[in-house]
Parts: sequence; C-alpha cells; structure tokens
Amino acid sequence: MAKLDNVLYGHLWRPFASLMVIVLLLPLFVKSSYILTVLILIGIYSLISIGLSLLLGYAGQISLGHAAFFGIGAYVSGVLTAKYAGSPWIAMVIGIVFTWLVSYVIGMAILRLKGHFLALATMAINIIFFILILGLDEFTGGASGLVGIPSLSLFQLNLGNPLYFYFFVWFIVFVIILFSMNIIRSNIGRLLRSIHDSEIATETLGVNVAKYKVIIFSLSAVYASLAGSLYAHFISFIAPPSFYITFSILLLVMVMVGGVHSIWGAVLGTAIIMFLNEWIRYIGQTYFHISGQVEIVVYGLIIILVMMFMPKGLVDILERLWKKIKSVQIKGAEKRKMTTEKGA
Amino acid sequence: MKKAVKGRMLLALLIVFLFGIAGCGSQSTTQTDNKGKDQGKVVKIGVIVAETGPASTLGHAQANTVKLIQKELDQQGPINGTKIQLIMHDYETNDTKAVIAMDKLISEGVVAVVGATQTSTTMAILPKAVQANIPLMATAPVSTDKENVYMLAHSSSTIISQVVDYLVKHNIKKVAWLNARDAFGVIGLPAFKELAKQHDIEIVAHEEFDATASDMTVQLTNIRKKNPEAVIVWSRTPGAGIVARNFKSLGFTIPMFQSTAAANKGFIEQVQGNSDNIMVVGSKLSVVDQLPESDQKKRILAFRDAYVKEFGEEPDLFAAHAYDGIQLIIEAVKAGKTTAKDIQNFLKNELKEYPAISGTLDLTNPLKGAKADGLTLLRIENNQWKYNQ
Amino acid sequence: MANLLEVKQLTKKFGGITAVDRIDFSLEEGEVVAVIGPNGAGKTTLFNMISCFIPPTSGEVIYKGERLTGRKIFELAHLGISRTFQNLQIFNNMTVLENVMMGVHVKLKTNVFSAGFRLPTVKKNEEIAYQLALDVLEMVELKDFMYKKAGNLSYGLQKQLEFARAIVYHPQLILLDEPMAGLNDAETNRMAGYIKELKKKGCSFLFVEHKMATVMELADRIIVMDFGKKIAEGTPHEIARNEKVISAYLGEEAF
Amino acid sequence: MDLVMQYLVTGLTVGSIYALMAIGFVTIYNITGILNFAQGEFAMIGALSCVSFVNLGLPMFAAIPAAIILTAIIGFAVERTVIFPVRNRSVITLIVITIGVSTFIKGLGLIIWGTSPRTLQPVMKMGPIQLLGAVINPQSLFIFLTVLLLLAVLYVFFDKTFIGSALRASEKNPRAASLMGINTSSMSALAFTLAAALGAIAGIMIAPLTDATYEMGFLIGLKGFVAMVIGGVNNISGAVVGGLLLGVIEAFSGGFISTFYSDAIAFGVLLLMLFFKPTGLFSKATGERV
Amino acid sequence: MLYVQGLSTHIGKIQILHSIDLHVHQGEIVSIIGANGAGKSTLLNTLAGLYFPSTGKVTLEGEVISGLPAHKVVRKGLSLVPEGRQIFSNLTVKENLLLGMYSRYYKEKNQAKDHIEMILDMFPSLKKHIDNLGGNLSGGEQQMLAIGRGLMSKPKIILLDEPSMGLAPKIVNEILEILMRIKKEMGTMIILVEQNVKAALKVADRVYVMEQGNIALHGTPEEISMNPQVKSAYLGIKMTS
Repeated sequence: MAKLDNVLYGHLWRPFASLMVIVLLLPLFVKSSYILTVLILIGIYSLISIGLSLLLGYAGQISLGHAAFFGIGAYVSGVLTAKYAGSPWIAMVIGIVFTWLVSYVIGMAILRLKGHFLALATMAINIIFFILILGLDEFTGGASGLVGIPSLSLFQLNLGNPLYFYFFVWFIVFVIILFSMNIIRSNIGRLLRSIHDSEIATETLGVNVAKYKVIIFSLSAVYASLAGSLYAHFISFIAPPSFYITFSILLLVMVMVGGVHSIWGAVLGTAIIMFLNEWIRYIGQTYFHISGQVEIVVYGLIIILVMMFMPKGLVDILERLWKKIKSVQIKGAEKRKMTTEKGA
Repeated sequence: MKKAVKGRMLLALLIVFLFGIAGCGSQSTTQTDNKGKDQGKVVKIGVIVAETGPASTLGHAQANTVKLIQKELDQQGPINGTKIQLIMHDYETNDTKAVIAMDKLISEGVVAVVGATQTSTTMAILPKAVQANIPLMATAPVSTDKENVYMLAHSSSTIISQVVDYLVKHNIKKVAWLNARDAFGVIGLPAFKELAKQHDIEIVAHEEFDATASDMTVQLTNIRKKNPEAVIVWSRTPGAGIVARNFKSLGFTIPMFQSTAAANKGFIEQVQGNSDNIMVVGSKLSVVDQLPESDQKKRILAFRDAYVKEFGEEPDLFAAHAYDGIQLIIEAVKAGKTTAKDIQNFLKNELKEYPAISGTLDLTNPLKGAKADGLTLLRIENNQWKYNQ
Repeated sequence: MANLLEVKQLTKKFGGITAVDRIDFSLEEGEVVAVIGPNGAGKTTLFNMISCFIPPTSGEVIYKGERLTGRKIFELAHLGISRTFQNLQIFNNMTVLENVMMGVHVKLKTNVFSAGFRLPTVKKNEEIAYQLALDVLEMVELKDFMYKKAGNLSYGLQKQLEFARAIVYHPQLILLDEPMAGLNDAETNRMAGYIKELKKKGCSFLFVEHKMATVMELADRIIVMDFGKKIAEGTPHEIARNEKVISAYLGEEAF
Repeated sequence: MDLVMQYLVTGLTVGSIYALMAIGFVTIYNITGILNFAQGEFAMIGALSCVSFVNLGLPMFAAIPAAIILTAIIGFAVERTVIFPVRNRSVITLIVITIGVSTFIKGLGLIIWGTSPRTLQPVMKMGPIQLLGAVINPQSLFIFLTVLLLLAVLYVFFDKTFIGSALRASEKNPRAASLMGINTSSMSALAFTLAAALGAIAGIMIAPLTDATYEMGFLIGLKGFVAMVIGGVNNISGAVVGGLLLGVIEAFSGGFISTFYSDAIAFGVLLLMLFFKPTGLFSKATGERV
Repeated sequence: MLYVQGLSTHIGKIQILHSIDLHVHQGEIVSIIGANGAGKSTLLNTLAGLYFPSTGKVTLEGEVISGLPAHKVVRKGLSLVPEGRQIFSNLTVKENLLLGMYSRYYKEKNQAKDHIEMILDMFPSLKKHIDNLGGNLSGGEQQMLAIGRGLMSKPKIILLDEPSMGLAPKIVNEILEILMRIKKEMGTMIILVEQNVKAALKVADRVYVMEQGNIALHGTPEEISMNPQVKSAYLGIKMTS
C-alpha cells in the first residue's frame, strides 16, 4: 500500500531526508550565532508558512491575519510564564487550545467570505487583536512589551543555548511537515485540492466544504500559535508591533514566493525571504552605503516579478529544473552505456 | 523560449541566494582582513537604530550621527594605533530584526552596542547583550537591573520633572494627560503619576491615541470636559504635531507640554503658527546659541556645528544620546581599553562621571540616565526654539 | 414500485419572470426520466432546484419520503443522490484516479487528525477508495488514463470521467445535466451504454438532454417543458406524436 | 450638546478623508474587479510630490494639478506594466501583486522623500470656524466640499458622459462591450489612471491636517477599504456615505466609549458588516448604478 | 460579401470548428441551424473576433477581418448580437443604443440623434422606455434593444445568435419581420443562428446546417426542409416510426 501512496503522490522521504540532512549539517558550517538566529527564525516562521500553504495552496483561502494567531501563541506563553511563572510547556498547550477555539469561531464566521473580502476580514481581525494586546496592558505589558520570558528547557537540557534550540525548532518543523504531509497524502488532502479546482463539484460529492475550510483555517492558526510560543521563548521579549498586519503580509509573501501549492515551497519561500532580507541589507551597506531604504524597494520588486513571471513560486521551477537534470542524466547515462558497449 | 527564460531566472536567483548566505556569513572575516592589513588593531562598535519605519522620526538623526562620527574617526586616523569601526544596523522599527542585528554584531565581535532607538527594542536586545557580557549603551529610557546597561537617555522622571517644576512654580494643580499608544508614549505616565502625587497634582483626564492616527480632536474634546489647567502630551512626531494643531484649532488657551520626542525640527515645522501655548521638554542642544557661555555650551556647539555642516539640518536629543554613547566607548579606547570587559571597568571605575551632550552622566550608577542639566523647557518663537530660563 | 423522487408544484421566480412554473412529476425506483424542452424553457432551473443548488420560490422536492428542499448540497450525496454538470466540473489539476477517488468521499471516515497521525483507518480508507475507483474506471474504459491529469483529457473522456466520479459510490439516483452535449456519435453511444448498464443494476436517472435520439432510446418517461411549464409527459412513443411538443420545438405555427 | 456636535464634526472630517480614499477603491474595483492595495500609496505620492512642487517654488494652484497628473501617470504605468498582464489570474495573486506594488512605491517614496513628515500648508489660511459650539478646521470644510464636488463630477462623468457609460458597460459586461467596439483593456488603464488621480487628491487634501510621510498610505488605504465595504462596493455615493459613517462611528465610539478602542470598534463594525451584509449598506438601494 | 474559408477554432485543446466554408451575398439572410453544441455560436463568436481562429480566413468586402480583436472587427462593419441578448442592464436604453455606435461616435456625434430616431422607428416598443434601465425591459424588448444596438454601428453585416430564445411565438414573429425590414430597407447582410428551425427557414434566402463543427448541408430553405435527415435530427422524430 505504501506503493499506492507513492503512485498517488510521489515520494515523500526523498525531499524530507534531503532537508533533514541540510538542517543537520548546517551548524557544522555556520559559526556565527547570527546565522544561527536567522536559521532558527526561518524554522519558526516556516511553521506558520506551512500552515498558510495548507490554507492558501490547498484549501484556497487567503489570510492576512495570521500574525494575530502567532501573537496569541506568543502572548499566552509569554504572559503565563513571565507574569505567572507557569510551566512553558503547559502554557504552550494552553496557547494552542485557546488559538484553536478562537480560530474555529472566527473561521466559522468569516470563511463564508471570498477573495478580497476574506482578506479584509482577516486584516480586521489582526488589527482588533493588535489593539487588544495594546489595551490589556495589565497582562500583556501593552506597548512597552513583555519582558523576562524564560527560555525553554527540556529534560535538563537548556534550550536557551541557540544550537540546542535550533535543533529543537527544526525537530518541531519536521514533525509539523510530517503531520501536514500525512494530511495532504490522504483523502483529506485530495478533497482540499478538489475544493481549489471546483468547490461546487466537491460539494456535490458529499463534502461539507465549509467545515473543511474552517478545520484547515484553525489548523493553520494552531501552527502559527505554536510558532508564536517558540518565538516568545526564543527572543524572550515580545511587543505588539511584531504581530501587526505587516507581519501577516510578510508571511503571505513568503508562501507565495516559495510556491503556494507545496509545503516544501513554504519552507523554501521562508528561507529565501529571510536571507534575501539580510542579503539586500548586506549588499546595500557594503557596496552602496545605504541602509533600509533600498531593501523595501527591492523587496516590492521581487514580489511583483515573482508573481508576474513565476506565479507557482520557486519550488515549481526547482521541480522542473530537477526533472530536466534527471532527464539529461538519463540521456547521458544511455549515451555512456552506448559508447562503452561500442568500445567493448 | 519561455522555459529558457525561466531557467535563467532561476539560475540567477540561486546564485543570488548562495551569495546571500556567503555574504551574510563572511562579512566579519572579509572586513577584518581588509582593515587588519594596514591599520593593525580594530575595535568595532555596534549601533542599532531605526533608520526607517515608524520610529525613524527619532532614529534618522541617530543614523546621521553615526555616519558623522565615523567620518571624523576616519579623518583622525587610528587612536593609539587602534582603528575604531562603527557598524550600524537599521532595524526598520522591527524588534525581531533588531535581535537578528544584535546577534550579527555579537558574532562580528563588537566591544559595545549603542541603541536601540525605542525602549521596547532596547528591551528586546538587552538579554543578548547581558548574555554576551558587552556594554549596551541604551539611547532610550529603559528600566532594568542588569549591570552592563548604560542608560544615556534621560529617565522619564528626569524629563517629566522639568514639567512638574513648571507646574509647581505656576501653581497648576489639574492636569490632563495624553499619550500615543506606542512604546514611547506609554512610559511617561507612570513616572508622572509618582511625581504628581508628591506635589499634589491631580490627573483629571487620561486619553490615548493611535500613533499613526490623523486626528485627535475626540481625545482633546474628552479632555476639555474635565477642565484641566494644563495638558501634557507624550508622543513622537507626527502625532505630537497633529495634537498641537488640533489643540490650537479647538481653541484651548491652557499650556500644553510636550516630551523630548517633540523637541525636533519636524515638530516646529508641523506646528507653524499654532505654537502659542506649547512648551517642549528639550535639550539645551536645541537652543545652544542662546545659552550663557560655558564648557557645556562649547561641547554642544561643537557637535551641533559639525552635524549641521554635514547634513544641513539640526541634530536633536536622540542624536545626542547616540553621540554620547559612541563617545564614551571612544574615551575608553583612548585610555587603551579595547575589550568589552576593560571598557566596562574603565567606565565604572575610572571615568565615573562624564559631561555628555545630553547631560552629565554618572557612570557609577549607569541606570539612572543622564542628569537634568542638559534639559530645559523650550518655547517656540518665530518657528525657532526659545530658551526659557 | 415506490416513488423515489417526487416533485411537487415546484416554482421559481427570478424578478418578475417565472422560470419554472408549478412543475409536478415523480420518478420511480429504477426508472430513467428525461426532461426536454427548447432552450430557455427552465430545464436547468428545475434541475438546480432538485439538486438543492437554488431554493425554490414555492413547492418542494421529496426523496424517499423525506423533504429534500432546503438541504445543503453536500447532504445529497449522503442520501445517495449524485449529479453531473452541463459545463464540466472535473478537477483539472488532479489525476483521473484521484478524481474518481474523490467520489468515494461519503464512504470514508478519515478526519484531519487520523490523517495527520496516519492512523490505520486512513490506509484502509485509501484502499477502499482505490478499489472502488478501479472498478469504475474499468467500467467506463478509463483505466489506461488513470495517472493522467484530468485537465489533459479530451472532452469526451472528461465527460466519461465526470460520469464515473458521480457513480463510483453506488448512488441510487443520478442527476445528469446534458450528459451527451458535445459528444460525437460513438461517445454518445458509449455513454448511453453505461447508463443502461447501471439501470440494470437498479440505479435511477433523471436527465436533461437535447439529443432527441438519445432521449428516445434511453428514457422510460419524458417530461417536456416550455416557458417554465410542463406541457407534456409520457413515454417516448407518446411524446413523439404529441402536437404540443412538435410545435414547441418547431416554433408555433403562427406565421 | 456641544460635545455631540464636536464629535459629529470630527467624525465627518475624518470620514470625508476615508470617503476620498473609498472613491478611488470603488472606481478600480468596479471596472477591473481588482481591489487595489496600492491605492493608499497613490495618496502618498500625491501628497509628497505636491510638497516637493511647492518647495521647488511652484505656487499652490499649479503644484496641486502637477501632483495629481504625476500620480495619474504613475497609476497608468502601474496598470500597463504590472496589473494588465496578470489581470486574469486568481484573486490571491492579484492581492499579493498589488501588495507588491504598494511596497515598491512605498520604498521609492522612502528613497525620494526620506522619513521625516512633510507639512503642506493649507490652501485656505484662516482660523478655525465655530459652529453650534463645535470647532471646525477650515481644511476639513475644504475636504468635505471637495468630496461633494468630486461626487458631483464623478456622477456627471459616469452617468452623463459617453465615455462614462462605456466604462460602466465594460464593467458590467466586458464581452458585450468589446462587441460594441469598446477596447476594454484601455478602460482598465483609464480606471487606474482615474483612481490614482483620486488617490492623489485625497493625499493632497489630508496632508495639511496629518502631514505626509512615506508610510501614510497604509492606514488611510485600509480605512478607505473599510469605508467602501460599509457603503457598498459598487457604488460611489455609497462609498462616500460609508466613509462618513465610519468616521462618525470612530468619533462617537471614541467620545463615549473609549478612544483607545475606537479603531477596534470600527473594525468590529466592519466584521459585522461583512458577516451580515457583505454587499454593503447601500448597494441595494441605488440598484446597480455606479 | 462575406467570405469564410477553411475556418477552424479551438477552445482550449478542443477543436470546435473544422474548416468551415461559407459565404453571404449582398442583401441576403443566411440561416445557420444545428443541434446544441454543433458549433454555431462558436462560429459567430469567431467571426466577431471573440475567439481567434486557428486556421482560415474571413474577408468582409475584400478586407481581411479574421485575427482582429472584437473591438476592431466592429469597426470593419461586422456586428454581433450575442446569445442571451447581453444588453447592459445598468445602462438606460438610450445609453445602450449610443454605445452601439461607440466605434463611430466621435466622428458622427451630430448624427447620433437621427440615428437613434431611426432605430426607434424600427422598434417602436423601445420608444417609451428610452430612459429606463435596460435591465428592466421584458425579454422581447431586450432582444429588440440588442438588435437595435447592433444596428447602431451601421454594420455591413449583422450576426444574430438565437434571437428567439425564450421568447413567445408572437414576439419571435415580430423579430422575424424586423429582420426582413432590415434586409429590405438597409440592405444589411444577416446571418441568423437559430434553434427554432421553422423560424430560421422562414426568413432565410439560404440555409447552412451544422453538425459537430462541420457544415453538413447547404441549400435553399425548401431543399433543407425537404431533407429527411433534417427532420429526424432536429425534430427527434424517426420518420419510420
């Protein structure tokens, strides 16, 4: 039956294993704690973008409000640990459950909307959340932020150490990828894709489309919440601006640039955008002695170009390139075979 | 054809990406190589400011200051054979980016970090500085007990005491408080509440506004209901200026006090012709020409003139904080201290007190912030700052 | 035989226009009923009301003694009713096999969590879906194409695929909206063959069609509509001789 | 009573800003079916370029049209180079691409004008006006009048001119419009040009009140968007009423509930609106007319 | 003269039209009949420039019009009255008519009024609705408006796609009479696509029968109506039974 899976969906383990190898080997080459921080953030953000990829690429629903769910996770974790000295792990679970409930209720209400209006509604939710964390300053520290969030520790292992935390975060990313892949590689994933192709036909086949949209919406919200908790414990300080619409937009861009129809695309997009940010900054500073300003222009330009010329994202092109290389290899091998045969 | 284009595009992107990783990773090494060859020892000082984003109204001048000092340093040549290099990062008013920048600075081996523009960001990067045990020269008011933090800004109570002094002197007892709902806006009120209690001043109204809002008439109307004798506003520009204009157009005649975040040229431009009752807690920097002759005046004048010459605009208090922070480290280097630990020892145990642009700094008690001697209440006359004393 | 489907006084008004006007008819178990009429006669509107796509202005639809009107679209499949579309609604970006496997949804019990954790039930469900799909693909002669993307098939094959997807879970009543439209003679005959085969197995059909030859060949009973009203009902033989029907199709003998 | 009056005046003032923005949104949405997230950026360009023109020594009456024309040209260029080639893609792609345009323009604004807020002197230099105990800023009055004037101009343009009816025809039924000989693709360019000009007017009008910065586009764009949804997405006068209503809701909730949560309340109203009447308050009342 | 030579059209990957040849002479009404899905509408849409032909050539009075986009085809003198009328429901009757002469509006602004008068004379039932919204008209009136709008561009040839669809016989009759008048008074060539076979045969000078994207038969109405194949195919009646 595993064969059936491969026939239906292609191989899972090959890309999975390659990513795993990359993640395991990277620390050998990365000596600076700065790159490590970037890699950790890529892991954390990947969690959200994987959820968004499920929501956007598979269920076809847009969200410009996931920074809010990211924030709920971060603040539940932050407040419970920093103000009430609760256990970080329990806080994380509370955050997840709370996010699930909130997003389920919100999802039921807003997922009836489509396209632009869904985008607007999710933005509104993000703004309301933002104002609430500013307003509930007794708990959240308001605009001055919440300080003193402890770092995690796991069985005596201090995850405050960036290297340990790096492995921990990426371990979670792999678990989430596996979980999401399992969903995609089942009839649930199939029905999500079918919603994308024809919502009305899916409905006539007996699928309660609305229900599945809401479930995927809250699942992606839960991923975001988990990411938020990890973020809070990693940075140890949280303030409202990190959870504003601008971050939601950034997440959307990551997913779209990477390739919205693939979970690998989400991870790839997250990594590319994060490094792109650093790279533009580096080039700007080193060669042109400018900072900040250029970044945003280049950034906008890249969004436009990718959307215009590579609407399926980078992962699509990588896949095609891979196929090309493979076909060339096969041809090459055949040629070699032929020449050796001739030689013999 | 189309495929070929896409393939090439992808190739370009891949190269870009690889260069990216390489670039980010190797920055420190290449730079040390370049500079190391001809100048011997290099000391790096990190600076984290908000050159762009909403807090750029404050961070912009700080970034300029860094550029100015670097230029001066390059002209001067090495100090005691040591070359000082300033590495500045723009965190775009984004705390996460500031943390990344902090990590980057630490991995590049800076001996101290100056920043960040905002209080909340400073709190975000503070744990990293503590962990790496390098001095953090905080240019925004922070409250912490960590000992390698040096607060260069005035604490909120130092600033607000300027206003309270005035209130006491003029026997004003009922005050309305208005602040922006951002990290800068919210830190003033707790300090004021404490001082107000001591001096029997009643806070009759408290309103807040969104930092990016375009109209504060509603808040001011709410305040008017309570008949205060003065209004204190704690906000950055442009919010600060919009409040002032709404204040004038609503016909208020009571005095309005604004914070140090309004003590800049942008604010004056905003309130042109609407500045009758406005007083701003500002640096003596803004009115240095009107000051009586003193060492302080000379110091401030030197900084201001250099800044004006370079950028054609006036520096503000936030620029001064950044300037002070970097100068302190330069002082330490001048004394031959080139490691983070030595610098801290030097500051606390040898320098002890330092006459900075923004006010005297007591380095044995570095969390107190600059003293009030650099501050004054300013008025605006003919679109110019006017020294009040 | 019992009535499987009953349509009672079904009416739909759009603005001032009555698209469907008090239609009554019933469909017995195992029966094939065709709805015909000139363009704009209200056939599609009637069809959409029966399949719960649009609510009727008045009247109701009864299925197995239960009221169908007012139900959600997805509930119909669970009751054993499936439908196809006049303008194809296949999943273009999925393979033929996946398209058909989608049709098995009502028989599966996988939820997001069992799928995520890959519990044994998921595997079992996939096998069920795969087997059912394979059977149907064999029947409609699409097995050779099962790993092809549905969007790349020819129109005729896509029609067959949509039909396969609608019948894969063994529904009792199948609603077909112009199943032969755009098909050539050979394809039409093939499709008619499938319908006959399923009828033998006890499936009931209600379909809208323009190709008279097919209708005459397949239908047990024909309902003729014009201007939203039912103008005739009867066996193909009766309908072919009905003066009203002939004039509706030819245009009134008014000039 | 004074209080109520003052809140009302403030609400209408702020609301007319939102209304100005909403008009631009509606224009593009109706003709091209795209919600242009870069609309706020047009306002930014309008305002800041106007400031620059004034600083270059141009008198106000010349600087304003110059800024509007410049912005309109940019709007046209954006439509031709970016929007037109992708017009048939999915809504999500269009959303992201207009976000990209918005980011790009914002970045250009940052490079050209820097970060500090720029002030534009009001056209009418006079003191505040007292009315029934409320204080009205003359610029607000000016904005209000501009909105009314624009409403009238756009009404005439869309309903009384030939090109206006061609625009409405291509909006309703592009296929049939092309059968009439209407080049529907040039209508889309016209819509963007027009909307950019409207955005520029909005920016120039509000700059004397709020000061112009490169970041000003986002929030007022968002509010204009909300106003449009409240008023009805396919009708300009509805959008104007929506804008005014939004302003008044904000002002009164700020005055009587909490200034802190007034934004949250405004967006809450938006959500309720979307749940219960996603077509907007006034879309039915005035039929399908633009 | 309209000449169509070897016209083929694909929609997506599916070939709908297979090398169609047909022609229309000056002052002629040509009817095209055929079953649903035979490709009649696709043919008209291709002629009007809504679809681009994959092969073949269309010339109108010597000028090549195939391959031009719809808005340019109109300028060459070919006007299509699309299936389902497609009037602008949010515009008034007058605006609808005016848009019909969009392609020549700026050149002939002064004559617009006369032109509208002329059309209204032909469709008197539109006169009283001149300032009403198109969407508020009855089906028959909408069809009249659509035809009137199509005539506003003074076309050399006008194409009508199922004008009788969903209309009562009396109205269908009226429309057919108007077509005869157009032919007589304006000399416009007409291509009429119809499901209503009798109506189509009634007014036509010549008839083409389409089947699965091909021209199956071609002849005078008399010849066509006598053809037993046609009877069985379009009336669904096997003559033997």
